[in-house]
Amino acid sequence: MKAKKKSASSSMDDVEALAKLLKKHELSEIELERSGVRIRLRRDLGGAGHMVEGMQAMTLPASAAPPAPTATEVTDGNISYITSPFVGTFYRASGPDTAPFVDVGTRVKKGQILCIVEAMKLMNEIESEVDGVIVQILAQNGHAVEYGEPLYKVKQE
Amino acid sequence: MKAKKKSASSSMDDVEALAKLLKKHELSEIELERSGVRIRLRRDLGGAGHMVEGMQAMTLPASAAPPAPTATEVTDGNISYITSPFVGTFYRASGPDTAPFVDVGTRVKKGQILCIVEAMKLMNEIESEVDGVIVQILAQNGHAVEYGEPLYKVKQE
Amino acid sequence: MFKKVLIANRGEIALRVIRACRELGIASVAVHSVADTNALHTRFADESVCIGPASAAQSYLHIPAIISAAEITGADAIHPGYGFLSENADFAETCEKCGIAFIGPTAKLMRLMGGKISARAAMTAAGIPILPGTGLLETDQQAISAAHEIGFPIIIKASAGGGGRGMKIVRDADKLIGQLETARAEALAGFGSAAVYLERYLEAPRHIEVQIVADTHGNCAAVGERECSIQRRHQKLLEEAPSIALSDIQRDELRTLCERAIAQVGYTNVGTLEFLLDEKGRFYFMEMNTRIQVEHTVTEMVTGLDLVREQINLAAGHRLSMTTDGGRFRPRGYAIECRINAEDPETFAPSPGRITALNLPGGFGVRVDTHVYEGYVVPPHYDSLLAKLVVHAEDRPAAIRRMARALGEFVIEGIKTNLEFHRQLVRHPDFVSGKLDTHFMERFQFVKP
Amino acid sequence: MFKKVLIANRGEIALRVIRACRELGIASVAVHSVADTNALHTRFADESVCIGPASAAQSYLHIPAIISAAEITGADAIHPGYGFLSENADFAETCEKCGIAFIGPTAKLMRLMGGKISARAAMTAAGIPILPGTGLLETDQQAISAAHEIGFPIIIKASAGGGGRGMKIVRDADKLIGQLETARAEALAGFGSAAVYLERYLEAPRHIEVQIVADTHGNCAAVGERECSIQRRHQKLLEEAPSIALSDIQRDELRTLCERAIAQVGYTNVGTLEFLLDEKGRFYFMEMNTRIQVEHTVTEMVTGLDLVREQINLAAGHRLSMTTDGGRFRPRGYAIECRINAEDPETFAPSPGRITALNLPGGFGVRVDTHVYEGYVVPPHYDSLLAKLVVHAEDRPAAIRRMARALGEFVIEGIKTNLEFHRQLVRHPDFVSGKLDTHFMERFQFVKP
Repeated sequence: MKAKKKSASSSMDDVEALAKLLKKHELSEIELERSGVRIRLRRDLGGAGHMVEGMQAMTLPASAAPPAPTATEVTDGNISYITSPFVGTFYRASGPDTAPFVDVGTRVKKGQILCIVEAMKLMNEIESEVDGVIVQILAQNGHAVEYGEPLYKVKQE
Repeated sequence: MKAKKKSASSSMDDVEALAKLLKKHELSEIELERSGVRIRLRRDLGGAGHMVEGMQAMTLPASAAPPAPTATEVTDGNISYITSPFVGTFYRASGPDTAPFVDVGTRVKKGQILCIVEAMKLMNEIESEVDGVIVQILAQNGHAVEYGEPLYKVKQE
Repeated sequence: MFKKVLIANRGEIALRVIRACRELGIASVAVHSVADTNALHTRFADESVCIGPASAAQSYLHIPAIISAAEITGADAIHPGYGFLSENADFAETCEKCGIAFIGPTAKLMRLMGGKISARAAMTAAGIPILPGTGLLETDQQAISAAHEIGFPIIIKASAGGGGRGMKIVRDADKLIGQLETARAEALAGFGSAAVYLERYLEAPRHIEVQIVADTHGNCAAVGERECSIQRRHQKLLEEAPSIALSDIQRDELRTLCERAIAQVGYTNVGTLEFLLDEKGRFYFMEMNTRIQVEHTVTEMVTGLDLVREQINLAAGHRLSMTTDGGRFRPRGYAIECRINAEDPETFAPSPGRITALNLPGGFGVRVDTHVYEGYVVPPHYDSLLAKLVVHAEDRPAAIRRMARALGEFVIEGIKTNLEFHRQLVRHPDFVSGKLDTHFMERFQFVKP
Repeated sequence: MFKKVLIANRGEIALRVIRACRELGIASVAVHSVADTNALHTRFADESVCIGPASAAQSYLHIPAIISAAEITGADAIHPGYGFLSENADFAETCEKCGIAFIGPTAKLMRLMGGKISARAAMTAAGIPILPGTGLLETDQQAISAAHEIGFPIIIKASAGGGGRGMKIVRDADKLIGQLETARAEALAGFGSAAVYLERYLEAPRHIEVQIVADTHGNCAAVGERECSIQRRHQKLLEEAPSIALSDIQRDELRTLCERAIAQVGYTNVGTLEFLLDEKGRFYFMEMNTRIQVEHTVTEMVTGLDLVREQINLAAGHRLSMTTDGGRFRPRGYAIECRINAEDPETFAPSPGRITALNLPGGFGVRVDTHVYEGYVVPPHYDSLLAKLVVHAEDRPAAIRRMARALGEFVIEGIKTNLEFHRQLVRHPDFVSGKLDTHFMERFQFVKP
């Protein structure tokens, strides 16, 4: 659901009211703009997405596929995600006895090595695409990662 | 469909009104802009209704089923439809050499015989349910009619 | 051959008949109620006629409307499907009188074999065993001598009872008189009549039925048995062919017995003889269905015989397309059918409504007979059958694995269905090992996922 | 037996393999590109791994990503499906090196039988005839003596040509030298090289192929032929089994020939030997496919053999589950497959996009293998196959009627498909009467409805 509003005061109430309407009328989307009076409603008559969810619920009990951004993706102003360009195993350090390349709070430069993704015995060094601070580490050391799987959340500077 | 708006303050009410319209008319989208008077409606032609049409197009080359109102139905203030309560053959007169019971322009009373629908060699007399004037004869003499098929359009008086 | 067949039915069986007509080059006429205007059988037939309001009594059961629809469309035959008018001899007779072929046996044969009492008498005369029992009992002495003749265990049934109520099982001769008194008292209190009768009690009977095809030239064939022991309140839920309870020798004996009996009564068209099979391998005739059955599909899968096509051909006077070949007729592989219903899997309450998402299973050995589609609204007026999921494989274990796989990829959303019930059923140890009897469902516990 | 199989493919064949794994009790891993995140194979497997962007080169053809996906999920075998990496011997070799079983023949056998020239040499050595022809011609005298050895009509082909371009048919010895000169001149002008060669010209050949299954213990079986003459630019559109062009004697001869050749080269797993059959009933080996084929379904329908299950079992070292029984092996009934593609039926241009409405055919004798669902978006990146519609019936006329019926109830809306093309194809007099050859599609005229 998208809800664009300008005035901050009543926005939460409106969101709830809109959410109720959405459910009540089985809509798939409501868009509302106050100043220019812009209203947009959507109701999906198909159900494809719903089915796919159903299939997943029945056939993929635990290992639901994570979202797969195709590249480093900026979602909010200054937040970037570093994603895996390979299928492989994620390592935060160059060896079992070595310190991790980066940690939460580490300030990184574009081109700086963040981690290793091992694929077919090859150690692929993954570099940061931006300057910034690591705010979250999204993959687990020694665990498998898919193509496009987010590894680090970086606040750009 | 037209959607008019009176004031910007009542946008929440409008949302609900529009949502009802959306559902009622099976639209998939309504977009409304106040200042430049911008209205946008969307209706997904996908989904079930469309498929059924598709099936019909492929499998019912000529004999598309007519709409089947379940009883005498008032659609517009003083217009009534007299529908067939039987599957059978529609006759406008009691015999081949007899004048039709009614014609376009005939003033009829409630209970007056309008036609015969023959089913299994039985002649069923169909009576008018209303007082009024025959404005249109919708079935063809000697032809088959389904249950619920409109026979006469009557302007009530 | 017929030029145009009207199908006096709805749902998947109406589609089944339309499909057979298409493949035979026969035009089809669908009749439908107002509630079924958007149903696939309405859309899919060459012609369709609205015959009445949603109520079945005023549409699919309304003989004049159906005959009239046949007359205005010029249909020269009517296929009744199953349920509705399919076992109504008066309807068959009306068709005959109106010069429309009824795709089924004659009205006379329907009356003879459709009635439980007359059918049992006819089958007994033809040498088919029925479950030993008595008429209404007048005296205790009568009961005692009858019970000894029947053999224990016996069951005392209230004449006015039914559905399992007012029944007493007696395993021991000593207890007979006491139980008889209790049964009479309970029957009087419960149903207002103390009349009771005795029958041999079967501890764990299987429901085995035999598919019959017979032409009007004196040829008939029993083309194989079905195992339908998994029932809830006499409602079949899952059917198999063949039955693993039968050896090939028993299979041949049963077939010969049925063919002789069918020939003796001069039965024609398709039909099913229903039996109980006790733990000692003895068969007892219960009743005959003088129509195509829901579960005819499993027989089709293991015989390769198109039973609905055969049925139409037979009604048109054709000779049987096959014989059981002097006993050398054998099923090929193994088939299972699951009835997928719109119902709550716990309460069994019907669940009409809109199907918001649908994925049908597919691939090798999988057959789906259904009238539903994504967006279809299941009407509340008729039975809850949504689809028949049928699988075929080389043996029973492979068929069970295939059914489990197919059930796993079957998705119906928006309404409640018994899909999960079936998923659990085909994993149940007793089902997998084939330990089936008509009490199976009393032991089966559905687990809410 | 394998514990977990990774399927290095997408679409209906990925689902086909997942289904076989399910029925064998083997866990399945789907790999998918970003474009296939919502694809059924992704959703339907026990696990799924995103291996790359939409481009096939960077995902389904990207060997390191697939091997890596197998390693991180612990898959002990890879099924390559058809297309993509299925005939890539380097991929099979990489799997072998990484200790992952490749479900197919060894890399060595793939190289031998996958290469056209080496396969022809191996088959010739094994006594299988190939189409008579020459190498590149040096002199006119060479051409004249070769032509007389081959026999007329012959075809002159430009070495650098292809796809029907630069070809001359010579029916008469007198015309050979003149046509040879013209062909050389055209070849030089068209392709920059005057090099040409000769081959026997077949006026109306049929494409007949034989399904092979072979274990690693020295047993092999040719389980029946398929007729695949209906092709457009070497793209098969409709396949049948068996071929009505073969008598049972020819069928047995062909089977014996194939089994002997396969045994001689020591081939393992499943494969297909492709032949041309001329008007005089002579077979000419063309090439071998060392993988499962799209049209394996029709062989499954008439043999009852689950070829993908067999393939997995064979790769795991199992023995063949069946033999051709000293020549007594016969197909049961008749099967037809139509390939339903997302394409314009006139221009054959692909038609990706959202499927807004879908109704799959069903009922007796109908099999659907598809990965599409209502709301599915057909991506533009891969091949256009949407579904394989397969029917089975007792004989070819019944199978054709069943296919026509099933095509009639198949609805796909939102994108263009070749459904209407197939509806017209199965009504075509030459198709119905079985007058098929590889030029059929040049004579077939699609009529816009």
